[in-house]
Formats: sequence, structure tokens, C-alpha cells
Amino acid sequence: MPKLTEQPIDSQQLLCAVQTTQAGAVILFLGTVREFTNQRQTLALDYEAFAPMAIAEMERIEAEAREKWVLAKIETIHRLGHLTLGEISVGVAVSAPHRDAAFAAGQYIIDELKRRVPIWKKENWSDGSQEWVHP
Amino acid sequence: MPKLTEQPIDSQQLLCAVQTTQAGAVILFLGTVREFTNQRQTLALDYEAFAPMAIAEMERIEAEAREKWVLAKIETIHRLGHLTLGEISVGVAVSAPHRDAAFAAGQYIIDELKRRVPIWKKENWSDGSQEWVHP
Amino acid sequence: MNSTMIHEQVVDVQLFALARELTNVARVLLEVPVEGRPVTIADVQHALMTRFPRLASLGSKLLFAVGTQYADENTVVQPGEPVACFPPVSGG
Amino acid sequence: MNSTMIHEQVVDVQLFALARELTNVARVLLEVPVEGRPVTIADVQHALMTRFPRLASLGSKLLFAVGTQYADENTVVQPGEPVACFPPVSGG
Repeated sequence: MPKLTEQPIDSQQLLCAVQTTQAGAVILFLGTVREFTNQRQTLALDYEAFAPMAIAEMERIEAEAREKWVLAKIETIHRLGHLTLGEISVGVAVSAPHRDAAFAAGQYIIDELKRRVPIWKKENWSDGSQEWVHP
Repeated sequence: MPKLTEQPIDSQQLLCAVQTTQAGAVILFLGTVREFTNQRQTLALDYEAFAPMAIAEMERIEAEAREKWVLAKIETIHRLGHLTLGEISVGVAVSAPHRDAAFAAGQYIIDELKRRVPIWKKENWSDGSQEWVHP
Repeated sequence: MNSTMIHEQVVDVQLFALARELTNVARVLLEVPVEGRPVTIADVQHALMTRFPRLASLGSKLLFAVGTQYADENTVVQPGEPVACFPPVSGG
Repeated sequence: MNSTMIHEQVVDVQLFALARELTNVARVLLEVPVEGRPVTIADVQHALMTRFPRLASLGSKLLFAVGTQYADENTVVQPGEPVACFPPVSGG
């Protein structure tokens, strides 16, 4: 189930939420705030969302994944607000009877999330400048 | 770094071990004891290893993954002994600057582990029978 | 005969991220001229660019949604339906 | 002239999983006949099947390692090198 949160993402809670004896495979993806991008140093990121649409789009992505692969449970969560180095910005957990489905679905969900879900990040560079990230 | 253990696998410890501000992506794969395989019900699994070769082979697999993709840290751990339903049999954690590398390396490591690492499992079926699993 | 003929449709538009910062506006009730056919996203976009010329720097990169669904320039905006306008997304 | 001519090489063989259960042996010092050339895995396998006919049920599926590296039938087993013999792996 998709969620947005202003609080730190708890990876253990994500894993617990998708755990089931129906599944032989669990995949967890975590996106974290990385220090360097093309030699430029990040201090922090600010995330903003169009929340109702972000949730609706994440629900559509989860439903698409369930159509493509046999899955047990899915959790998708994105952090909003101010994140410092190393913090988790996004978490995707998928359980499935078989690992190929878990990997493929996990990658599909994070790829589509980054492509479609209305969330934006602003870089806080080490030189003091700020910059919206636009792919 | 590869490990074998008789103790329950701690997923949080795996995630912590690969965490670094160099990485923007973390993948965790967990294999768990699944209840049903082709309608047959599993009660438990017993895992046995040729330990020194298992560690050596896991080290070779990690080294191969590092040659193929730009990765930060890798943890590979396999449980041995008697495992009941839902318990974690294997864990692979990979951190990388970019998520495609993390996903690809995680899948490569678990695929090769299952193909090459000298570990064997014996099914304890619900009808009381035991059976070595041979692919 | 038709004394209540409508010449404008008021569209509730939310702006996000750089679109919000360029305009200093998070939400605007935009008066979109009605030209004898249903209002579309193209009409909303035209009215928005006229009202906020600084959005031109995002130009054709701007994305639109009607309600919580992506829309293209031909998507009809029914009276009362909210619209969102934002730059390419960068979550994750 | 060569009074110390060796006719057998003793090979330390460990067995795992079903190979261990079929033989009831986890480790055996196997006497492998030497035929004027280095002992290979094929020789070890032949000696092992002769000693433990029940391994035939695993037949060509049996895998071998010298030390901690996979070996094929042509791999040479130097005196003192340990060998492992096991069924297809099923970890994970």
C-alpha cells in the first residue's frame, strides 16, 4: 500500500509489512541521499509532492505490477520534507512466491515511481546554492 | 562479505552493513521458507553446506559482481541448520551509487549463489516425509 | 435569448515545485475564456502562460493533471474539476 | 630399480547431502589406483563408485571439487589435495 510520510522511513517496518509464508522471496529497495553527483556535493534534499495524485499514481503502479507478476504483498513509501545525507527518501518492498517476480516488480515500481509520481526534489549543494532537480 | 550462520539472519544488520553516503541505492533480497511448493506443504527446511568452499564461492561471486557493476558494499549471508516457516534462509544486500547496478548485482549474486554455492536443502513435508531438493 | 451565456470558466489550478516558485503562487482560480466548446488543458495552459509569463522558462516541459490523472492538451476540463500544473517529476 | 613405485594415491574425499546419506560416510580416505599418470577426478569418481555402488543413483549428476574449487573429470588431484563430492546444489 502506498504511503507518503514526513517521518524517517523504517525499513524494518516495510519488511514486516510484506512478510508472509506464501512468499519465498522478499525484495527491499531503499533510495538514500547520496553525497556526490558528478563531483558536486549534496548537503541535503527537500522533497515536495502533489500528495493525492502521488498516492493515486503509486496505487496505479502497484496494480500494474500485480497484473504483470504473481506477487504477495507490496509496500511503497516516499519521504517528504528535508532529508540529510544517508537518509532514506523512498522504500519499495515486494514479496512473491518466486524471486524473479520480486526483483522484476521491485524494479518496475521504483522505475515507474521516478518516472510518473508527482514528487520533486530540490538539491542543497555544498556551495550553498539550491536547485530543483529536473530530469 | 560472505557469511554462513546457524543463527537467525538479522535483516537490519545486513542493511546497516551496506549503508554509506556514497550509495544512492540499497537492495536487500531475502529468501524465506515458503509454505507451499506445487501444492505440497512444507513444515521446515534443513540446510547443510560444504562451508569453506561455500565461503570461497560466495567471495568469487561478490568479486564477479564488482567487476560487472559499480557497487559500494555487498553482504551475502546464508543460514544453515533447521529453519521453520517464514524464517530467512538467505540474505543479499548491495549498495551502489545507482539503482540499476544495485538491482542487477543483487539478482546476479542470488542467482549465482543458488547455481554454484555448495549448500543443500532437505524438505520436511507436512506428510512427515523428508526429501533432498535437487534442481 | 440566452442571457446567461458563459464567457469564462473558472479553473482551480495548483502549481508545484519550480512552477510554484516561478509564479510565487501555489493555487490560483484562473479565468479561462470559453470559445463555444469544452475547455481543454490547452486552454488552461494558454491562460496560465498569459497570466504568469515567467512560466515560459519551463515551456513545453510543463505537465498537467485533471484531478489526480495526467492530462494532455486535448483533455477536457469540466466545470469544477481541479487542475494541477508542474515540472517533470524527480522523486525517488 | 624403482623399489618405491607407488601403485595407489590416497585421496581424502568428503561427501555431502544425499551423497553422504547414500553412503553413510561423510569422509573417506580412498585408495585410487595410479596408472603411470597423475590421478584425475575421473579416477577418483571411478574408485568412489566402485567402493559405494549406491552412489550410482546420483550417477552423472555428482559434482566434484578439488580444495574449494569446482573440478571436472580431467582435473588433476595432486597428492594431499582434498576432494569433495556432492549432488547438485540447492541453497537459497
